Amino acid sequence: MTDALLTIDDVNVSFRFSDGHYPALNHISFSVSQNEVVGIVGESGCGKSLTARTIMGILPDNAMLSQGSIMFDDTDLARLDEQEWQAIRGRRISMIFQEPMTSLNPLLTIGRQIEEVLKKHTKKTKRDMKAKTISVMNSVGLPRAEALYKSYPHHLSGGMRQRVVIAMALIGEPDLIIADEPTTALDVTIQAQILDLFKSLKATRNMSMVFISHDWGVIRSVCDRVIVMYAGRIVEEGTVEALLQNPQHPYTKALIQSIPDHTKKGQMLYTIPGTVPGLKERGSGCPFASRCQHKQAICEQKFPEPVRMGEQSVACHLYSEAGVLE
Amino acid sequence: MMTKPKSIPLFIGISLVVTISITMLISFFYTPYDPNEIHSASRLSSPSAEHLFGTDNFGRDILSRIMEGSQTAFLTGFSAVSIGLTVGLVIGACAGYFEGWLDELLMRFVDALLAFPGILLAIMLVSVFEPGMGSTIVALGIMSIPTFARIIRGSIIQYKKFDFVQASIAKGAGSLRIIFRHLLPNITSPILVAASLSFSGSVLAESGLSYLGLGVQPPDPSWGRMLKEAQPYITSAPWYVITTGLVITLMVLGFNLLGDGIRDSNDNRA
Amino acid sequence: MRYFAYKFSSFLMTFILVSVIIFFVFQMLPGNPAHIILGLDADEQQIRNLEIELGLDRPLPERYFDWVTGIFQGDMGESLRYQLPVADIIQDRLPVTLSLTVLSLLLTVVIGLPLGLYIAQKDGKWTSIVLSILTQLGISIPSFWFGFMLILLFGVVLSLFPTYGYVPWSESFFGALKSFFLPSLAIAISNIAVVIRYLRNTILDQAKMDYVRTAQCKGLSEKAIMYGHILRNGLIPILTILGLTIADTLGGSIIIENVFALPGLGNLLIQSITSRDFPLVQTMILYLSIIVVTINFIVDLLYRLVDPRIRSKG
Amino acid sequence: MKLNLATRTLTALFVFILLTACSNTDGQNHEANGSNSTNGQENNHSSAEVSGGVVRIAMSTEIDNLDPYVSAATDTMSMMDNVFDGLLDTDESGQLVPAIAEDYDISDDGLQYTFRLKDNVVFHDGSELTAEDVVYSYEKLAGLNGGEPISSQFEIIEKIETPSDFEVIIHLKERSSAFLAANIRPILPADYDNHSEKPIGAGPFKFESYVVGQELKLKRNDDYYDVDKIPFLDEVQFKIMPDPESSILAMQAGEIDIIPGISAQGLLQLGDQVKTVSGPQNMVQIMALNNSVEPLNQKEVRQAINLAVDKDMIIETVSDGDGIKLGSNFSPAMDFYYEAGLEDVYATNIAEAKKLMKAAGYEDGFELELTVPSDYQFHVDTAQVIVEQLKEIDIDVDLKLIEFSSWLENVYTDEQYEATIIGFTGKLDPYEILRRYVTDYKRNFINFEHAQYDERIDQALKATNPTEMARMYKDAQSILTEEAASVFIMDPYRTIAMTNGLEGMKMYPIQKFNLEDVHYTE
Repeated sequence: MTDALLTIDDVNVSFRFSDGHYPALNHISFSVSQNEVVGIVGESGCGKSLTARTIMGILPDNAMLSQGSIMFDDTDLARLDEQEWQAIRGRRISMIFQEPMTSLNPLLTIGRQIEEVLKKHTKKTKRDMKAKTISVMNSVGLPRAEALYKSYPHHLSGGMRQRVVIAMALIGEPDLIIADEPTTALDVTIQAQILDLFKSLKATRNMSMVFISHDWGVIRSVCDRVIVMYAGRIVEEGTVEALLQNPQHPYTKALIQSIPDHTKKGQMLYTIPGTVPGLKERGSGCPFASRCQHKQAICEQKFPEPVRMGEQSVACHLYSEAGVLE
Repeated sequence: MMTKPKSIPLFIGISLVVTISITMLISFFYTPYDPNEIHSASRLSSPSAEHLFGTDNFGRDILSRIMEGSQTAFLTGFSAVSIGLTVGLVIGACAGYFEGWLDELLMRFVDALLAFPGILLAIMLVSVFEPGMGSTIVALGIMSIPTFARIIRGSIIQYKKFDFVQASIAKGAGSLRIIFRHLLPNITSPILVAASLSFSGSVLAESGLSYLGLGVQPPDPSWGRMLKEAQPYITSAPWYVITTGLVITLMVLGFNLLGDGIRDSNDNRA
Repeated sequence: MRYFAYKFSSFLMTFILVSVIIFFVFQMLPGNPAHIILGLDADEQQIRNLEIELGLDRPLPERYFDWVTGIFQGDMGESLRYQLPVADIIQDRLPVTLSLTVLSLLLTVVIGLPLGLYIAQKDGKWTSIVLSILTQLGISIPSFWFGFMLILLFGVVLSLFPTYGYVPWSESFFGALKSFFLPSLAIAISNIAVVIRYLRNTILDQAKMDYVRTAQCKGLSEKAIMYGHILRNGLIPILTILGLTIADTLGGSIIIENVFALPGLGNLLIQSITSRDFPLVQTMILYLSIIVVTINFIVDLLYRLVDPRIRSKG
Repeated sequence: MKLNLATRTLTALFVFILLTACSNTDGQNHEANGSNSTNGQENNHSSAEVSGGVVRIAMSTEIDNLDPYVSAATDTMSMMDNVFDGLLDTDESGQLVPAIAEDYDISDDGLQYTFRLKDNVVFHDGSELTAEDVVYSYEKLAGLNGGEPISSQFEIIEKIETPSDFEVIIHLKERSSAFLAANIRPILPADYDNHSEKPIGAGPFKFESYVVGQELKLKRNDDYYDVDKIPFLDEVQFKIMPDPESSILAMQAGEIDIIPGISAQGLLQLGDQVKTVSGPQNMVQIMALNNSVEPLNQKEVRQAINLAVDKDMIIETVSDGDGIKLGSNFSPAMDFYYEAGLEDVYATNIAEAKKLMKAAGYEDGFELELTVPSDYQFHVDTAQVIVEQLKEIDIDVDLKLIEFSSWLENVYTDEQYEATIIGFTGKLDPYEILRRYVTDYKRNFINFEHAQYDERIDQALKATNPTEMARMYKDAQSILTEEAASVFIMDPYRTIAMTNGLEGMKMYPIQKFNLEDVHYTE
């Protein structure tokens, strides 16, 4: 993995509450190569968005990165100060959010909001900036870009707004885009259009992306590799095909089992019993143990080391015991 | 789980309100001196062990008068809030529940009340009824109608959309029943907050009116009136002005912090 | 255009409603202005003559009609007590009240906004508690009592400011500023507290909004986010507060003028009510209400300027 | 009518001066040496008099109208008195002295008054003052020109003759000893009626400018006819300051030179920065008892109340000791007519009061409603003391404050009250003062009925010599006391504070700021 653009190594993030610190991300390690799209899946509360925010350096005030490194093109993001961060955000790494309705400033014109990225990171003339903005708006499929340039967010539909957010993320020509559930809040037909946009972007722009979703369908259509997270830990990782066809971790299996699918028409949709444990309820063992059908004694005491299995790696005591060499 | 420091303002508010309430209750049975007893020999004496807050221009004990004045403050505050709440409730509930032209009409009326700066409205109303405690209460009550009406209307419109209300409407329950059984119980806490804030607002406005000589009149004791009487002695007997005003401030502060605290703890729960 | 037509008609409605209320409310007041003017020893004939002279004997609706039509023609009638045109008297008093209002509003903005902004960026647990108590204190202090305290401190102990009356602007700019400073501060204190509170709350609320995260992800500096994004959104609730503040300030000046012996409208108003100088009182209250309504209208316009969402609703 | 709501204590008495429609009245006090000043009259002319300078005077009430025939406010008249002169004027002792008139005669039947005018009097606009102007002025006052009479004192004028440019003969319809004092009313230039905006008189000061609610400026009249009395001062500024506290602070700051009514508290604050002139002001503050309601219609009850009210204590607490105790409706300021000794008839005696109450059948006391105009802090304060004092004889006083406007209607006009507190302002004519208790007088709101009293007043009016007149008026005062018509409380002092370096301010039994003699010393 020497051509990795982004390498996250053993990152811990914890939240500070009045009664102590609680880890929210534990020993997160993964990498994203040039021109690779890595998906992150998991139920809500598993730390997907927090991972994204860690990479962007926009952790909430009461959260902190307590350990690990985030190597991005030879720079350790974890060690940057705020000003150095600002030079990277928008320019080298940008982010797309889940909520297109609220992630735009309601009082500023679309054009101005997109252009702001250029204003911050380039020294282009006003006219050049506008031209570039309009061309990017066109490229993300915004119609009548000239007119839209002067409109306000409330004039636009959700899908259009998400295109604006995408244009904002693209205009700085970043090396890495982090998309946090970019289609979740949209209705199905719009979702499909946006996914198509991502696919075409991937094809034309050669960019790397971290794509967060809880929807396997979305992951399958966009991602090369996928990481399954549960309660702040990576439980399984591998290519999309491998995981979908041959999930190893009981959690991954359960997730895939609960995908709605036309072949299961008429059956009860499978749901995983129980809920993700809260921050303060997590012990030292495997967090999934309480919901796992294969729970063993050790599961409650110790989190297993990940085990490589061909195209994928799994962190589960089932497999460390099964004799696969550690 | 509420973190401790956050509840400090609420705690201070409750302490102030409780302290002043207790003082008010005590004043019914005991004051250090007869609040009206005149001692021409000890006029305008400064605070001492004998007279903790000093004496006024009649040689009356200021502490005793302040204690007695708390009765007026509570009475005006409480009555004004009751009037404002009752009328505001009727207007707000009708407007919010029935909406349509009735809503439009009632809200125009509320808006017209708001077209006058608060104290101006009170001055107008008080002069119509002759200055005195009764007219002060009525004026302050009318002044606080808009707040209650708006809050109640807003909450009712909001809660009306909920299924449990829609269900009772569908079941054909009477409007009154729906308003009282289903809607009002759900908006007690915003009403409580508004009541607390409007209580402190009334106390403040009463003191202002009485200071102008338009509010509570002797022999009814009133803090604002005391300040009016203290004004000529501001330099020769500054304690008179200082203690009286301080008590008004603390009482208003107490109810403001209380109202705010209730609101905050509600927000935290939500 | 439809917006303006609607606004204008509602403005007119308010005017008529308010003028009717004011007129008839004051006619209900007990007390005969003629007798008050003539004093204790006046005999009935004298009183009767003065009533006729002042036009107090004519039927109410007629007097109302005359008053309102007069106002539209710029004639507000004559004061019963001063025997001078109401317009002249108000004109004499207006500069004081206006100066008070403008200066205290200025103080509110100049002190309240930067302080609120500064404090909003210090988001510590203890800051917020201390601040919440301090601002509540500012809101709870009766303005007239605060005025007394200012007089005691700055006028008597430190002798820095005059504590009564005023110097006209035309006479000495700094003299006028000095004479209006304490009373304006007394009025402004609660508004400053309100502005700080609201500004801080809205800024903290806005800072949690998604668009702020978006801006962060563009690489904008905290400053750029604060001034380019948050403040703009925070301005809307602040506008409402400032609108209310102006009405409050006008009301506050009624009391404060009495504390600092300023010959303004508020001072005049109280005196005119006790002397039953109806034409003066009615017109003044109408004046003040129109100012309030007009300010609400201006605030409305400002909303439209700041918030495109309202603008497009038309 | 100016009823400011800013708190006031002593200055309140300036406000009640406004209660009267007009204060300049007739009188015949040839010998009255009324203006005794407790602190000693400012008559010290030893230090060098300096001509010129500006004097700034704080006035607590607003000017109601600059036109002297329209104005009803005593304060306004006091200020404008410097602009206008009448045929006669009053000196500090209340004696009438010639002003515009050179001298005058009264016919033996008392019906014909002949005034000879000075021939060098000019108005401020430069025109000469002649008999024509006097006729114009008096016809206006008397309503002889077709208008309503402005002053009832002039209504007895039958006709006015002008034998020459500088001689006026006034014929009265009936004999009245009260007419002479009426001649202090200002003489105005004929056919000029813009006094409300630019008043023109013939007085020692000229009108300069007026800003409503703020300031009245007068300038010295260098062409004043009485060369000896041309003022020293260049300019006088009356500053309207309704709040007594602010005028004191202003004086402290050197922004004010004279405060005409200052409280003891205020003096304490100013310390030796100022000197004062003070004395009774010919005002009568009373607790009026409605003689026609139960149980106040009983003399014993009224006497008991009189015995229970400790006037000294009221003077001490309400007026800071600055006031003179009264026993009847008359102030010692008008010494010539004043019956001394009455103030001690009802020395406080609770035991005696209780005895009287018992005799009247009110051993257990009763409830008494005391209605007080809320606009006057001075009366409200007095009422608060009286409430406490009457508790001693078990009278439960129900204090009821109403606005002065309602007071005029309910109490003064409709007589719907039991007891009230009010102040009657100074008049030069005892008749004007004592007439209030005459049975058929319209404004006898106390409902005092006493045939002998009515007779005495009538005799006084018809009296031909001053001593006899005074005796009748003194008798009348005694009757009021004996009958305990009301509780006559005090005449609060007027204290004038002046900055050091100013001299020449005099006190009069009517409110008058005579600034002719006021001057700076070196």
